[in-house]
Amino acid sequence: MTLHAELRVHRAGFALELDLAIEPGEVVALLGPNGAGKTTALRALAGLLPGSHIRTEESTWDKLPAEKRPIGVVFQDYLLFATMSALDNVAFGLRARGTRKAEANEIARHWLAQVGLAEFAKAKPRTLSGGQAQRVALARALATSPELLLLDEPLAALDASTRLRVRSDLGRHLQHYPGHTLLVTHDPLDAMVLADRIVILEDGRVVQQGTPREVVRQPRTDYVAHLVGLNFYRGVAEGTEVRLDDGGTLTIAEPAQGPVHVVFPPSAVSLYPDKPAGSPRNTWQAIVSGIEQHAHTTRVDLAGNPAVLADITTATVAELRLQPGDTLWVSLKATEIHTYPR
Amino acid sequence: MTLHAELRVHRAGFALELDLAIEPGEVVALLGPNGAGKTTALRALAGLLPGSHIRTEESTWDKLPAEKRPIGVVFQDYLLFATMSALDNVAFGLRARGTRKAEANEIARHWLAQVGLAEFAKAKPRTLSGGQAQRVALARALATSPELLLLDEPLAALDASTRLRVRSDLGRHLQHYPGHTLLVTHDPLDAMVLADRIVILEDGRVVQQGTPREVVRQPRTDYVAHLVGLNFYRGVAEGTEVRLDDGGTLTIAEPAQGPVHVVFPPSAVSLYPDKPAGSPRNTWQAIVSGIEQHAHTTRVDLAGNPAVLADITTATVAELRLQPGDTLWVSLKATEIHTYPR
Amino acid sequence: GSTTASPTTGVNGEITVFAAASLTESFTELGKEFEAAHPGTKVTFNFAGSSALAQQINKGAPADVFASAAPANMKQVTDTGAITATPATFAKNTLQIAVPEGNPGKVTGLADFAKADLKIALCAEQVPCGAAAKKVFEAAKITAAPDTLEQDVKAVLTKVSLGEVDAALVYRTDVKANDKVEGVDFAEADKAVNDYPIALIAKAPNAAAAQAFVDYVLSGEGRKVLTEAGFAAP
Amino acid sequence: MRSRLPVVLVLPAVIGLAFLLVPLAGLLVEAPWATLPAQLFSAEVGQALRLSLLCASLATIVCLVLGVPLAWLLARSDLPGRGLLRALVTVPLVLPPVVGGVALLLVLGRRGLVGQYLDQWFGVSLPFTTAGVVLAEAFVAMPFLVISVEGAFRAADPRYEEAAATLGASRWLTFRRVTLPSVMPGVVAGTVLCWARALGEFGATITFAGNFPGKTTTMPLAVYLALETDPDAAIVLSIVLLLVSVAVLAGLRDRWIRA
Amino acid sequence: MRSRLPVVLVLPAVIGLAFLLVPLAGLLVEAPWATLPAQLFSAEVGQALRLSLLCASLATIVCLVLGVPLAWLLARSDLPGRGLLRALVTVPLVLPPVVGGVALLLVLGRRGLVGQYLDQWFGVSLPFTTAGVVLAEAFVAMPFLVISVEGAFRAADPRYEEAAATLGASRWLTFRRVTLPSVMPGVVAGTVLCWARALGEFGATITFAGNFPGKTTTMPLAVYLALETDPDAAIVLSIVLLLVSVAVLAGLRDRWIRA
Ligand SMILES: Nc1ncnc2c1ncn2[C@@H]1O[C@H](COP(=O)(O)OP(=O)(O)OP(=O)(O)O)[C@@H](O)[C@H]1O
Ligand SMILES: Nc1ncnc2c1ncn2[C@@H]1O[C@H](COP(=O)(O)OP(=O)(O)OP(=O)(O)O)[C@@H](O)[C@H]1O
Ligand SMILES: [Mg+2]
Ligand SMILES: [Mg+2]
Repeated sequence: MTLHAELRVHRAGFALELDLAIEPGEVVALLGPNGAGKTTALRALAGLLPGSHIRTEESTWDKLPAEKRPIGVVFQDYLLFATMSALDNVAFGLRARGTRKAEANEIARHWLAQVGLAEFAKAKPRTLSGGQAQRVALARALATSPELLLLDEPLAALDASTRLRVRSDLGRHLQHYPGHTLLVTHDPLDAMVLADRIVILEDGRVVQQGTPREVVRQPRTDYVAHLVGLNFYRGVAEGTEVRLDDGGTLTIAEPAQGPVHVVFPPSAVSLYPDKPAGSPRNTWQAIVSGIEQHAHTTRVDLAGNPAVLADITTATVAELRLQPGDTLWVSLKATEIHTYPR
Repeated sequence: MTLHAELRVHRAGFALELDLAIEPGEVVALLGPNGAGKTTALRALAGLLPGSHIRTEESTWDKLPAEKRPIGVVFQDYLLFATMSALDNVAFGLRARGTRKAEANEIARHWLAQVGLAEFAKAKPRTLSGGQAQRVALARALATSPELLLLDEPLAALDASTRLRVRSDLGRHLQHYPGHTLLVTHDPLDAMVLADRIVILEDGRVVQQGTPREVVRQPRTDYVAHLVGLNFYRGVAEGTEVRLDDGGTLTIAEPAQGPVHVVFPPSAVSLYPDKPAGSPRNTWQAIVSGIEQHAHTTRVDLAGNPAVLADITTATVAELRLQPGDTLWVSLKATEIHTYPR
Repeated sequence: GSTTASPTTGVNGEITVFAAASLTESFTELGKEFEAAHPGTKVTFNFAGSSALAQQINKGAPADVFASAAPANMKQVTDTGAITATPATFAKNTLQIAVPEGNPGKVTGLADFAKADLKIALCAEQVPCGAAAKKVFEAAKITAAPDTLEQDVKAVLTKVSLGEVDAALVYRTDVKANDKVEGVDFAEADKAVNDYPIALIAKAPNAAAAQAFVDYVLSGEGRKVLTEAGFAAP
Repeated sequence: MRSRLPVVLVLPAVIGLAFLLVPLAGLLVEAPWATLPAQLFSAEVGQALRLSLLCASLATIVCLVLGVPLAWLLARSDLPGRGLLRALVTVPLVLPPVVGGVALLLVLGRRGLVGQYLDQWFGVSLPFTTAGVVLAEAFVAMPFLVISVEGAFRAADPRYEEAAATLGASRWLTFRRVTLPSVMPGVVAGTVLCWARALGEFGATITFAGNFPGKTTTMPLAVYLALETDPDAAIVLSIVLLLVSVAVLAGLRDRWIRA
Repeated sequence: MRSRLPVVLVLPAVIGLAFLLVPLAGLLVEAPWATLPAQLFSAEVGQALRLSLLCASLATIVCLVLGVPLAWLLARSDLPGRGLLRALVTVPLVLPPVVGGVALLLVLGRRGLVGQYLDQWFGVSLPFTTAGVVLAEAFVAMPFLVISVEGAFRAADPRYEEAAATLGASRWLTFRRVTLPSVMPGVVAGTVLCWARALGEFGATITFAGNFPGKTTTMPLAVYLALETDPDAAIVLSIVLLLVSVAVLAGLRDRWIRA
């Protein structure tokens, strides 16, 4: 019962061409920058835009209007019905599908409790905070146990601790969930935690797909590299030397040939005030262009040949007295560098 | 010209009591779980809710209606004017304050470019994607160079790479920005990168405040500990022994006395299939209750005495063949544990 | 001709009389007397403008009797065959000058209607009182300078009674019925006499009783009531 | 906490209010109050008033049942020629009511296009009955309802309807539970317009339904007749009608709106 | 991609449409078409038609200028007694138009409460003038505008106004640039109602402004007078009025709405 979807939407200045196959039980995450067409794809799947050909082994959905499709959708801006209470919002889908009132309310109450809003059953959407509203929308979509679950950034408005909890709750539910799930998100962590497969969309086209691990290890575009937090370059390898397209050369441990992608984590980079003498064969000078304090590390943005991001400990920052404009030596072990063919 | 605010808002079942002082040029981040009252506080500051006493050394704002206050607000759900183009939205505040049309458009165009939407100047909000809309809202609030800038989750809807860019752009702007800034956010990273001081709000009250570093190092509530990703306990110390309130005992390196908070990072935790023999004096048995794959590490949730979160490398996961339900030995160096008085 | 009303056998049941609005008072009175004279009958009136009544009858309204304020409206009904009987004139009305209480415009005769500084209201030519006014002016060789040509007498009277106009030409009966206006007689009034015709509807549901009502209106008793309201005898 | 109301808005608003209310005040001042109680408690006035309220309310119900779906169709469907349809729906507004009554007679009269069959087949005759009053009032008042409700439907965000569709709601359920509640203020406004217009309806009623006391004589018809015989009484009758409608509207509207 | 329209909505909508349109069709069928061209091109009809369009449009402008702020005040401000005010505003709807005309005369007539001073001080007299027609039409039509626009204001999300306030916009600017554009569909609906009602206005016009060809004889007055002598001609005149208004509405409305 694989679900095959061919989505074709054309708008002035924008075209979406996306082919998707989702296995039953599989969670596919659709990642992409703002305006890539993620919401558009989701609307086409939901039957809210023409231009989708969808079939499972049993049926095709092409002729089905939205309300006949076995789907559940969490919209990016919630779209809770303002005139109904939270409970009625959640029960709505069940009532629409013919469940009796008492039973629908029962199920709805269960789902509200699942998202931690049991005591808000009677609240009107207007009196809910942003995150509370988002959670009601999530409960509303899940309540009908749809065959295809479409989530447009379901966790975006949740606070960090609720997010952690809702994410793992959602993960647990999706694991036992027999249907197909498409998750639109900006957050690579959400995708990593929740999805079996990641599809990266840029400007309406798929630029990369694979398991979270593959995508994390072998990004194919700047956007993906950014997303997973890796230093990313294109270059041409000749044995253990890689000449980078944007300038600079790197020595690698495992020999390669021809056009390659080159990646390494910012944490593999070390910074020194003077030229280091040790083993790393990759050392070059760079100028600090930005410093950002993260929870447990400090990220330093360096302009050089090549430009590079480095994660260093706060102790090191203090020791080096880092300031934008400082010139430093960058050092990188060849064994930390990963290459793969373009 | 410190800005002093006393906010008092009472609603059925909810009361906000928040005193804030923001220095010129300072960025204060207001963090808190959903429904804590962050948006409410922001609305009171903006003059959209009664109950705020605000004074600077020069003036008090108590009698000023919203449109007379020198503020800029980015709302949680954008609230872009649907009938105006993106450019007109951004120029609106300038026009309202009397700037001539050509000049207002000029400045608006500059701000649209700043958020990377120069080519969307003529677009109507309905045709923008969620993240694009958010960025227009940001530009709209910044365009009037307000004295007090209020941001309600300005980065929530941005994709990871845009977020990085807009965050550092925003950071740069806020650095040179002479006014006071209040940033409401869920994302500890945003707060850490952008804010000089963090105020944690729970259920309408301040539960903790301090510089990002202080808050990260010495969380005072479960919510904050969660937020910054630390293992967090309450206990009573006697010398190098801490008896935890929820069960279990830990050995610490620096002796302490009396009620303390105890924290350590998940990365300080090591896991072994058998009882380890080495130096760490804290070892105990625990059962795996959850496993989450993150970008570069795996987070393991362990039930035991005490319960603990551990970050381990993917290699270790493979080696241990971890499954929920497995029993493992947890080990923790006493030097990694940080305590401070309650 | 005039008949004496006498209880006729077989006259009972309900009859519906379509009568001009200006007959409201007098016909309501007549209806009560008729019911008293013919026990077992009930008269229902439909008072509206004569032209509206003519339309209704032509469209098949369940009427027994039509009493019009002008021969023209009666003709609209006889033309379509809805009335086949020859209409009988049961009353006449003549014009009178109406002025507001106290006569602020100091109007004394028809000649004042040519003064430009006086506000003058007349009926429009399309309605009977307007047609009559035209005849009167032609007879008096006066070119009136009206400020407004109203669609019915009532509208004219409203303006007179509120003092919006200084003088108007209306029916004698209307002046009599309205205690906020005063009447001024003029010589040429009998140059334009308006007839009120009455007739039995061809398909009258209750023709016997209807004929009895028509007869009653034309009888001496009927005339008495009409004369009290200011109508002249035909 | 908001600033003072801007004079550029308040001034025309106050002038507008005065323009609507001062003439009413004029009526009140000039009315022969002494005769009011006698009129108020006279049997005919009571009858006419009851009939007016009944017919206007029934006509409003007819308009709601037929007009709200019509408004929805005009606002939401993609029928061809919607622009023309919409204009046609407003036409009964422009039609002088008496001509509207004539048109109704042409169609529903005993010899009318449709009416003759109603008469032959079912023995139903609408003109000159209370049902006829309701029809005439509904015909004249319905465009008001349709147009204001259509405006409200058009202003409502269609994405909520999409959300309902993805939850499996048919168009009808969506209409009933999502769209209609969200346009309630517009429906209330339209209903008020419709009811008030029906209550004041005169021309079409007297033409189509005649003027039979107790059956078709509503207050405006009574006012018309009173103008013939006693203009002061007509003013008093109008004031009675006004007071009753103000009481009903002031009483009901805020309740509806709150609900 | 949406499902078929639900019969439970389409059926009443179609019945409603038929109810409004079949009588008009009846008029068209019965009209003496042969006389139409003669009527259409007669000087008096042309004059009356021009006057009607002019007065209805001017009255609509008056209503917009005064009524939109009034609607905003009723919807947004927190005046005490708003409920009563709102009910009072609907009253001119209920008033039989002829009585409305009398009320206007009582206030603005030569001896009216206000009118006597207008006359004494400025030498302005409104009855029997084209300005009087405009006033009478505005008085009758304004409630339609006010009520539908108020419904639209009430349905608009007030948070956008808050957003505008935080950007430094005064209430007036907010009204002009944010609120008003967002309720445009409601304003258009109200304007259409108002214009159509003004175009068809008869009772108040003839009572307040009288009937003088070229000065105050609008089409409905011409229709009434024609009804007295020649009902067929009256129907033709009505049809002319209808066609013109349909043309104007069909032409304008979609343009406004798209804009
Ligand atoms: N109704 C519309 N009319 C015209 N263009 C539109 C419309 N909605 C979206 N677009 C355009 O289509 C493109 C894709 O938009 P979409 O909303 O699918 O992006 P997205 O990937 O969901 O972005 P985000 O992450 O910011 O939500 C964008 O360029 C957007 O401007
Ligand atoms: N208009 C309202 N009427 C009544 N209660 C409200 C209203 N708006 C918010 N609340 C309640 O006030 C509390 C605080 O809400 P607020 O919107 O300030 O939370 P928040 O901290 O911004 O949450 P989030 O992070 O989810 O946006 C919540 O309990 C909420 O349910
Ligand atoms: Mg999107
Ligand atoms: Mg909030």
